[in-house]
Amino acid sequence: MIIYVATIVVIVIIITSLIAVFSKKLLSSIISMGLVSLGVSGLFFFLQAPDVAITEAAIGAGLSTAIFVIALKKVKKGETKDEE
Amino acid sequence: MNIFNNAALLIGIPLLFAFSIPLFGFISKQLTKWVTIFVIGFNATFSLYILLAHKFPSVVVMGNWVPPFGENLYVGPVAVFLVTVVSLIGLLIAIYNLWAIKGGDVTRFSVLFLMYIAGASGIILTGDIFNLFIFMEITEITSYALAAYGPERRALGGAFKFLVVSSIGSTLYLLGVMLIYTQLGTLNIAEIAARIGQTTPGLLTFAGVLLISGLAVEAELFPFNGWVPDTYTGAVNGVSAALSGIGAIAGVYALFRIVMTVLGKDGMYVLTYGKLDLMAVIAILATATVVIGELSALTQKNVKKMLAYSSMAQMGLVAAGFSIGSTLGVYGGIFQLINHSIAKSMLFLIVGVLVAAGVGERIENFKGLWKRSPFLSLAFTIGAFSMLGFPLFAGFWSKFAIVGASIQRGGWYDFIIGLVLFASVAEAFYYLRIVTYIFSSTEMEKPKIKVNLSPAIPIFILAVAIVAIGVYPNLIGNFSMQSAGEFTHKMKDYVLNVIPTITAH
Amino acid sequence: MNSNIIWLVVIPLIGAAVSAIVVRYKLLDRIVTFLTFATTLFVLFSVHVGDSYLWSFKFLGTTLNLTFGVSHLSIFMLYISVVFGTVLTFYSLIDRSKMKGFLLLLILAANNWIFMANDMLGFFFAWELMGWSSVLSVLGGRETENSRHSALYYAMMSIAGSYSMLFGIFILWRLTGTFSIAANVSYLSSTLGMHPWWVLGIVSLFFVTFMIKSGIFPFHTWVPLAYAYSPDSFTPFLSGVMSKYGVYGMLLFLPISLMEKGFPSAFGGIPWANYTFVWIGVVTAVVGTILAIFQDDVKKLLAYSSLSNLGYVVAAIAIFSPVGVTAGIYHAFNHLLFKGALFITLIAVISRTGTSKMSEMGGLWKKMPITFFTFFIGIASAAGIPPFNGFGSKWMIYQAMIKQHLPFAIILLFLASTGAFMYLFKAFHSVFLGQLSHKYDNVKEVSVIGQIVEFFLMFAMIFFGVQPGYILKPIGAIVSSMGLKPLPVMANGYVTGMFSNVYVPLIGWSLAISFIFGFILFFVTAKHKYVPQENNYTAGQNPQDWGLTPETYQFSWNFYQPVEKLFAPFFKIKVDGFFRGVGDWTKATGSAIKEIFVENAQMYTFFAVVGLIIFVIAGWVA
Amino acid sequence: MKNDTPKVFKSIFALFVVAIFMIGLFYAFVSMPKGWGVNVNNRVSRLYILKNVRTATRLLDSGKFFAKGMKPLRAEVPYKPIKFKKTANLEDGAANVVTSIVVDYRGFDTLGEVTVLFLAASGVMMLLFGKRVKPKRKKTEPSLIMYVGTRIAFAVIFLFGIYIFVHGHLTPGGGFPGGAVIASGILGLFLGRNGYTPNHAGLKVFESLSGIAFVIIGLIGLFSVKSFLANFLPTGIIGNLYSAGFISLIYIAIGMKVGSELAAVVDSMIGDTKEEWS
Repeated sequence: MIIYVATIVVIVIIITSLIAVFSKKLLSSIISMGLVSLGVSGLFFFLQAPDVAITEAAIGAGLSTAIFVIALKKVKKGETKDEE
Repeated sequence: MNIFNNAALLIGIPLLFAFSIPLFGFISKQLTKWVTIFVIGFNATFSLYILLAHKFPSVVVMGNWVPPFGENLYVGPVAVFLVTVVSLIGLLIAIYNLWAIKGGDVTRFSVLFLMYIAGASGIILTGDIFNLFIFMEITEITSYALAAYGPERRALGGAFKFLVVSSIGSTLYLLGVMLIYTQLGTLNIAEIAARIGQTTPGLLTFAGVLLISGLAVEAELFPFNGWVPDTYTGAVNGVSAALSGIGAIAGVYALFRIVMTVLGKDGMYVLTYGKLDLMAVIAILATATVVIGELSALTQKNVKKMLAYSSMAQMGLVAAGFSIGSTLGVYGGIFQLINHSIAKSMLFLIVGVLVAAGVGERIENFKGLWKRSPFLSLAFTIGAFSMLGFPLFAGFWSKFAIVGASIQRGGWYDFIIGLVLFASVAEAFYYLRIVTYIFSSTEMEKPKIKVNLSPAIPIFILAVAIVAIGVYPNLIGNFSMQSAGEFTHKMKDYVLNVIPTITAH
Repeated sequence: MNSNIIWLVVIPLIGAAVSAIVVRYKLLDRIVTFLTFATTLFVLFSVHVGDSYLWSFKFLGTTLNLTFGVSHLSIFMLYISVVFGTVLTFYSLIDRSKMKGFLLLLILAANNWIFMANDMLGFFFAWELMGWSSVLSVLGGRETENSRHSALYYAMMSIAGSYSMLFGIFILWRLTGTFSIAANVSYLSSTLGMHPWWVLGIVSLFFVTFMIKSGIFPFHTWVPLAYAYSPDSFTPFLSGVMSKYGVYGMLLFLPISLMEKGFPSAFGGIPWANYTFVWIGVVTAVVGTILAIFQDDVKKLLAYSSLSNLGYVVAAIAIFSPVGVTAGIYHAFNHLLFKGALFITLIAVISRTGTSKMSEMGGLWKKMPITFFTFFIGIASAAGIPPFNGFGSKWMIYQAMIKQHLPFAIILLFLASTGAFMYLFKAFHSVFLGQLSHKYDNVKEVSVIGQIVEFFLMFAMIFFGVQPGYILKPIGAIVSSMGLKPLPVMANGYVTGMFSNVYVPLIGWSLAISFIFGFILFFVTAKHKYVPQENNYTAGQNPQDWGLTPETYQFSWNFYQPVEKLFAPFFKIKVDGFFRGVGDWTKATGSAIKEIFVENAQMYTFFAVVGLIIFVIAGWVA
Repeated sequence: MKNDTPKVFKSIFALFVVAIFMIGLFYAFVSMPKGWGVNVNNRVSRLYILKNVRTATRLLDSGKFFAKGMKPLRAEVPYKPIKFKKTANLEDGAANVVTSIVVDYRGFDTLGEVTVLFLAASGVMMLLFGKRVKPKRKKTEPSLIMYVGTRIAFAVIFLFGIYIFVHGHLTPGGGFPGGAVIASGILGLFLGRNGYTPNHAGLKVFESLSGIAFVIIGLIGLFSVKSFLANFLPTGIIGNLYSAGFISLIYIAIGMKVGSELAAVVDSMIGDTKEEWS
């Protein structure tokens, strides 16, 4: 059973990572990277590494995504300032 | 097993104070710089004590787990010697920073600078390849941040390039560590070194290549050294001095600890590369680095950028010395490494003072400097002459040893050293051009340059050190010789000290 | 074992340190420099042939022995260099040019070490020390920018030479395991029969260095620049003493060719390697002469003259016969003496007039008579006119060549000798004779110290011209120490058998007396009237109409224009262009390579990845 | 690569790089020892299998283990089963093996990792340092539900974070995830309240003190047990809250440090600053 779930998770990871690379919008790249982290976190759990899974979920999917979004917002603010 | 565990303080005390510097920062920003000086001074004194009291080789056990189970620091001749040099140079740069670092987040700068030196010491002291990675991360992260410090925009650009290239290097190194671990199930350098023969040959090549590529970024070898010119130019001068004087030592040490101790065997190399051994490959890279570095610096009009390219080339020369593989060659390499750190950090500090005095970084601005500040011009000349390897200056002996070792080895090393010498002529051109500018007088009377005590002390000490080593090379020559022994006789001088009962396969 | 000889190196070093401390106080600096030279000379009196000193220290993992030893050749060289240096620094006490005392003292230390070094390690160390201190000394001439350029040019040549020698030293070390010069030379002699080409290659690595230092033909390009633009009081030392280091080095290695097994004899019964080298010397002599003729800068003129004289020296010692070596060393000594005298008188002239352009001088003999006489004897000596010292050595060089049947070389050397007279006369005439320009009405003779030195030099040039035995005796000892049969030298005359029955000092004295007589006659009977310089040959016309400018009125303007036209096609060949071309090409390559660093993080990443991939692929394929 | 390079080449090169790495890694994993059928003792460091360092050291010192003709270890090493909540005075005492490796056996690495995080945070803060500008009011106020919800959730998240690091030696988790969870709770506060700023000085002091605590624990080990970062407390009974010696102490320090650090990073990222150079 687990092997099927894991396979689905892996497919999701691959698809989201491809989206992250090829997306034109940075925001959607960041969001899909968060999704990748979430998938990886699940994968870690299936591979019996709960410690790593918790860390990955908290940092990869949570904090770093948020920090990326904040950074993106700041960069955009700087861009508009330059145009003015 | 000789245990002299107090050497752990060389890492512990800087860490303790690095964590507490933000608290000192509440009192006064200037105080944090003094704390940095105090801590690095402690490191310098303690390591100097170990060096002079000859309390090595000793294995410092971490967490009371004997190697190869736990982690250990290896306090051998190389480690003590290089840590002493690193902390002494760090101390001098910290004294310089008292005057130079103004504005911005001084507290955080102090934290990062202190940890940069602690990280470099950690790289040198550790006896565990994963721990080496951790300390490499510490030095790299601090150096990105330090390189980005400063009011100029180019600092950010330089730091960013360093960040990108260096992260790739770290990743490659980590992959290499992983492959080694899957093969041997251990991370201890001594145990890996003893059992490197048990690995699958093809896999070892892949792992070795990954490790070397990762470490070559820090050691500034050719295809991996793109970050050097921009980062050195962009950073504040105190930081450039630290990058060339401290980071370079740690980088080269790590590279050759892996290549010569972990992947190497006594005398011959397990990791062969077709008909060449691995050291020959490094020799080729090193020669390419020297030639490219020197020729790029040749037409450079910006002194800081010129020094950066020259740094790259000098690291190539150091690597060429190590890659000869004989005791004499490694000796020359270590000696050259120390000489380069002393001279290059001094040159960067001088440029820092000059930039602050409004002289600027262009070569033409150095015209008639002799009239404006004899002290700085004399120091600059001493540094440049040491770089060029003129007698009575430190660089002479090391260059001499490297050339001698390489010709002694013979074969196509003759060709390599021929190229290196050709590049050295180019190097002589661009250094002597500045020197001749300094001493050629101009009609215009420009104001004299006042040098504060805080930058003057380190520059003076470094200049005196260069001349002292030049006159009496055994001042550091003997230590270099012991160190060279540790690299070239790894079973006798390294592995058996850590795990006395181990036998090599 | 005589520990005195180490003081020859240590005292100048201590003096240099003291001088560096007092460098701000110029007079004190000069006094310290002079006293150090004098002390060194005093110590030198207690040094004898065969003294040696061993300084062993641990380095490079083994015990290295720095050995000092005094041979016949080295004591000769030591004496001439230290005595000349003492005279020069005594003269410089009144000097106003920018010579730094501590650099000269460092060169002195290196000088003594080079001449005493018995091992290549110490030799190289001293050689490099001499190299960088002389480069720094060249800086600070009157024309700042030119002096900077020439120092840089000299430095590049010098360093390229040093590295070539370093390479050679270590190759010899690899082959023999020792740094001792004597052992390596004998090793080379013994292998000459088996591997002549290898020996030739290794020796050329050394000879390139020596040729660069002495300014022998393909490497002569730095000489005029460095001589002309160095500080005036340093130029005599550069020309007189420092050009001899190369000759000394060649003399150390030339005994290899005693073994002629390796190379078949070429024309004239000498091995063809030597034969080639003789021709290099001859070409240097000719090239130096021709180029000297057309110089306007008097220092440049004398620089080319030095070049030409060293060509004579090299041609002579390369023959490596008893007469040849004797003549070569003798000429080297003579060159030191007369070229030193010429440059020292020029310091006086240049410091008084403030220029070194001949077309701006003229008629100075009235204002500076003693200087004029010294200069006169100097050029007479340089041109090889009998009563003065330059004659004997040139004569012996021709003798040596005749003995080895080298007719073409002799013809060319004769030509060069004639040319030498041409340029020397030009210098003499343009500087001292002719009309005095009004701007020099207030020029004075040199101070008392200067006059003492000039009298001393005049005396020396005449003395060694008429009593050459005093110098030929030590040279005889040198020659025999090299394994050649020394010439029989008469007590105070020339070599017996070379001038058949003529007693040379007699010729000398009679010629000297007739010269003095001629001068007296000239002064007594002279009837001339002085016309202002601007008024002599325009005859009232406005010279602007003819396209003339005031400086072209001078009589020495374009002195040898017809000759220049004759040689014009040869000037298109420029050796200098080759070295500059190499430099420019290296620079161009450098700026091309610099483009690798495009200041773009993606590109750097790309390099790293490509490097890794090449690694990986090479690892698997191999 | 330069921007004017045709896209095709870029793609081909990218594929090439990826292919090389895939081949390398594939080769690596193919030639790696499998867990079954192969004598693992020949591959994995033989002594790690013992799980008992003292015995291993004894055997190591006797010189047996690096000889060529090696026998399987299990025959020589006596096997003693470990019982939960019963067995006392184990070598390490942590029920969570990962934790015992991370904090005890390789505690020095962990100290380094904490430092790496600390330095990264310091670097970010140094770069974003400057005079604080009062943030503009956001155009859209967070809704009331968001405001109240984040505050309630914060308490829960905070508690969960503390649980994770306090129970690090018993259950999966530890200082790093615990700290990260706390920091994400604080991130929630930022999102839910307009113009929320934590107490900067407090965060700094917290961060410093917890770091100092970690190092001081290490130094106590150095002065009492003669080894830096050595366990100087009794290991207790496996499975109890008060067990595994200093592991929980270190994890508390790490948790507080990571939490405050990440919160400070988020804070300095969100806050607007103006650069100032004297």
